[in-house]
Amino acid sequence: MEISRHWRLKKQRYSLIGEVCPHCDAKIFPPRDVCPECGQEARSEFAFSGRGQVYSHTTIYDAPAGYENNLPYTVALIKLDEGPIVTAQLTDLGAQPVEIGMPVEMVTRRIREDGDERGMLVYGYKFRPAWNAPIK
Amino acid sequence: MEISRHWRLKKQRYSLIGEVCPHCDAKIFPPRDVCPECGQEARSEFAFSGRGQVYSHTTIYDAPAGYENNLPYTVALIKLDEGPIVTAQLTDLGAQPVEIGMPVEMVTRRIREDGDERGMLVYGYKFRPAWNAPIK
Amino acid sequence: MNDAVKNTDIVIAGIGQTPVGEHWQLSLKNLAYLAYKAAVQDSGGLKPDALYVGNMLAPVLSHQAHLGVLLADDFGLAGIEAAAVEAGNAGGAAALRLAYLAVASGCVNIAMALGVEKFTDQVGPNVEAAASVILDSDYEAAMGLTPNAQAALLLRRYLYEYQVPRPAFGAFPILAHNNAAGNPQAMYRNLINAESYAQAGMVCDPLNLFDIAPWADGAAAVIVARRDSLPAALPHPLARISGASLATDRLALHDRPNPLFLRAAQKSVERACRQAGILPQDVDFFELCDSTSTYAALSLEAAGFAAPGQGWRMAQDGQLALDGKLPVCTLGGFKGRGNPGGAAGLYQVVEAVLQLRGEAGKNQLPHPQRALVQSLSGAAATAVAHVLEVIH
Amino acid sequence: MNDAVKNTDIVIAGIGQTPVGEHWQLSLKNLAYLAYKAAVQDSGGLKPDALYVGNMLAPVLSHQAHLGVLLADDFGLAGIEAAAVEAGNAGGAAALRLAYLAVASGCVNIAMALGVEKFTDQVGPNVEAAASVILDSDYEAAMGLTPNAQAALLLRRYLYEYQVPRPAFGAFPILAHNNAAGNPQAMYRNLINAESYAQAGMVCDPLNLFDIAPWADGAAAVIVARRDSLPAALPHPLARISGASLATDRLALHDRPNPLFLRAAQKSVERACRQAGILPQDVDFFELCDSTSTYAALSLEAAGFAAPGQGWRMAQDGQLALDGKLPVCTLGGFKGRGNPGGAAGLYQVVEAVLQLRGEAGKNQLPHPQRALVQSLSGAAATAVAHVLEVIH
Ligand SMILES: [Zn+2]
Ligand SMILES: [Zn+2]
Repeated sequence: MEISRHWRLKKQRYSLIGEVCPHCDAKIFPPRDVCPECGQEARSEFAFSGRGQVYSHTTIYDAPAGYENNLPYTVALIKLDEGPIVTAQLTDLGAQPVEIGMPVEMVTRRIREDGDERGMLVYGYKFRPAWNAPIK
Repeated sequence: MEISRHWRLKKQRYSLIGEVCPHCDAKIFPPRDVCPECGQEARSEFAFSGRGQVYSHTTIYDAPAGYENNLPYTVALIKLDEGPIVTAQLTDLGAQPVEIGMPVEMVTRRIREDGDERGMLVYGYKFRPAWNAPIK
Repeated sequence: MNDAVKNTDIVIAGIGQTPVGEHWQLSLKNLAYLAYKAAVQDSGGLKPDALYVGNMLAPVLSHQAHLGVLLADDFGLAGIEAAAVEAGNAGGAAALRLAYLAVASGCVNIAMALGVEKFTDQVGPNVEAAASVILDSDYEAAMGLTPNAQAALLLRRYLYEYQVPRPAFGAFPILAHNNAAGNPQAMYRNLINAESYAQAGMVCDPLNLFDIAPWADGAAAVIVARRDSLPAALPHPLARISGASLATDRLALHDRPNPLFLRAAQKSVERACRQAGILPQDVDFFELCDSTSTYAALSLEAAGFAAPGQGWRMAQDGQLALDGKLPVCTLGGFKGRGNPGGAAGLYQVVEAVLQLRGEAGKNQLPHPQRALVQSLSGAAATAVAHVLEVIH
Repeated sequence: MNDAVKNTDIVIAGIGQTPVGEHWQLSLKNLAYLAYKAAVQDSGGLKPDALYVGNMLAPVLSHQAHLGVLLADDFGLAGIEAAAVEAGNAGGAAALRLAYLAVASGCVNIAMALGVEKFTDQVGPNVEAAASVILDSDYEAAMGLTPNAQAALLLRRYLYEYQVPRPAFGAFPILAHNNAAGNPQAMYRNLINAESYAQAGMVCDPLNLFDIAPWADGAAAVIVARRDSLPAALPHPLARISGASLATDRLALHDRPNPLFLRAAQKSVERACRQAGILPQDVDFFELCDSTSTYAALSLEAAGFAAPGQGWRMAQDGQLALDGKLPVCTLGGFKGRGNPGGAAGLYQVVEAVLQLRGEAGKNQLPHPQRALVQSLSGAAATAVAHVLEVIH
């Protein structure tokens, strides 16, 4: 029963809501108590565009409990257009091989398989190839 | 999946096998790496009679996960005839109120409700009133 | 200035706490940050070189370990020394003991001990099961025993051996709620009385709902430094750590020669007092651990304030009240403030420091000079004692 | 005798370890006891006043916390100071850091740092899920990331940025297995080669089975004391702790400005070497952390033995071998010995001490004087460094 926890995270998980530092304008995701750039408190909400590029990626063949039915699945570090890097699964890959620098965009998908049973929110952000985006 | 762990404990859980210290003859339950009486290593097996008396007891109305279906249940400290005290559930109590000093004897019973699902050994020692035992 | 004050004294230069309660909207990190920020601000801006985090259950309840790093990072301090300390319900107090050792070693200038617990990531039976990890897993928890049930076993035996009238134990929670009423950080500020105590629902017979401090979310932090490393002017008196000690007992109740005597509690108080050069009777108040009514009585006995079997009597005639001979739980104790797991020990220390500084508000004792703080985990399997003295 | 030797030196007076492996028949307590007993015996019978236990996952895998008490009790030492330290895979090394601080403070005479991990109470996916508690639970583990997958993300980026041929990383596990062949305590004493490496099954692309040190059961212990508190005649040379430090980085990879540079590793080595008054280049060997091949390379870079992007080259031409310029993982490292979680850091220290004493058997280096031991947790979110020097 981890409903309260996932309720706390729902803006981040569903809508990629992070923060913008009111002191130095740094864009922050995930939210933090203190701005990593200037050390002051950062609590203003900021909605990220959900667009970015693959910074690195790995395909996992040996999964932790709760993720076994997804095997193999791909987790990536995504550098968002606004600056921060985020850890997320890739989805809708089709036959296209994943490459560093590949443009991606956020979608909302099921993340864990055993969610219902433990009362958890199991949906959240993943990223898929953004075919129309210009490669920078 | 905690099969290995419960396999390790099965002699204790099913048969109340403890140890006797080869150095000072102390009877030890649960087994320990070092004799609590003389500080030397104690590794000789010793089968306890399973008879003893209630040292203290509590009836639990607010259970941890895995024990909810037993509610309320009674856990006691049992002073075994051979000396050591052991923590165990009481069972087969009927209408008889539990009292400190009450003679009891060991039986093997189901302990947890969710055992099968987690692959655990769920049977082990409980104690029941020993109606025929003389009260010391 | 006190004659014995030395530049090399190790002092508490800052304290911080959050209200104790059900903080559904705050994560473990958020809670810890609030305590961190309050302590840094209280100290006039000292930032720690080392962070020792006391926590009991985050790996089990929140699937989160590595709390030293998690929090140093969240506070914007990534780079500093940071690690988590686990000693059950006494983890926060153990973190303070380690912070004290770190500063005493000369290797660390400013250390923070921070306790944090986030229970409300889970509910009900899962929390009870999680809390049982502090027991002997194979031979206590596996039988369905819980930390509260341990205390119930002890109370039943205590009532039997010493022929104590059951209602007498109600004096502990009644006192705790009384004192909590004056503490804005406390969870339960309502008054209770003998009648409501007698009617309270049974949790684990003979312990009822009022005998057991409820698990609750919270965080508390303390900044420790050598006196001569601090700026000259701090906005408040310093509290010197005159004695610090941690002692252990056999883990399982059934392995103890006399379960009714808390040997680790005795040892920890004895060692801390010896280091401070005092007797327990020399303190002005005693922040004891009333995680259950059982331990309030046993702790008084272990510390030597009462003979075995007599601790409950001290609660009967007002001597433990704020205006009594030995005030205890002066800001509500575990029962009134709530029991924030691995943070509890640091709440006790923060409360003691508030008293020593004269900042305890409605519950202020008249000019206390010296406190004894006793933190216990479970049936005092771990016991931590600190002697604190105010430096004027 | 070395000129710099002082009576106040803090030394390692005893070491103990169990073989690393799948100890189905032994409990966590049994494993810890074997290491404890070996260390006490090795020290000529010194019993610790304080016990600091490094452990990563017992509360999750074995439903058992309160390990300080559990073990002190099992060893027959109930009463002494004991607490558990959690810093992920570096917990054992963190326990040694705290033992060092405790002895340096003058408050503790004989301290033991003991690391123990019992993985085989659970199997497969549960162990992977449990190990992920050392990551950021909300933003890393929740996405299905694991500690090994973190290392895979770093390796992929490393190969891309520095244009490294993928097979080059095989040199690390090949070296580790080579060295493990001479260590009777190691788990994998079979040799592997470039061909078997190329054919190894993928675990998390690009890391294969041979790039990842397997989690395994084990326990290791070290006794720490001031030199002048020891009996005159011990049956072996002492190893002085000349430098000890613990540093942290941001917890999540995605929060780091340059994930390919292990800043905590750099800081910990820098601080430990500064305390010892040496440069990293002054050590005779380097017990680095090869929990994955990735970290072997990155650790060489962070410590300053190689420029960023060049660490992998050091493994190509034999300079890391037992007869090379900078031997690493001299008794098999994580990959060859196995990765016993929170005990790993103390295995590294025990192995370094064996080398310094001249007790490393087939793998003995010729008269090494000084070792650098680097313990990492995950992607070096926690990094602990110790400089050890033999006293003749
Ligand atoms: Zn900013
Ligand atoms: Zn014996």
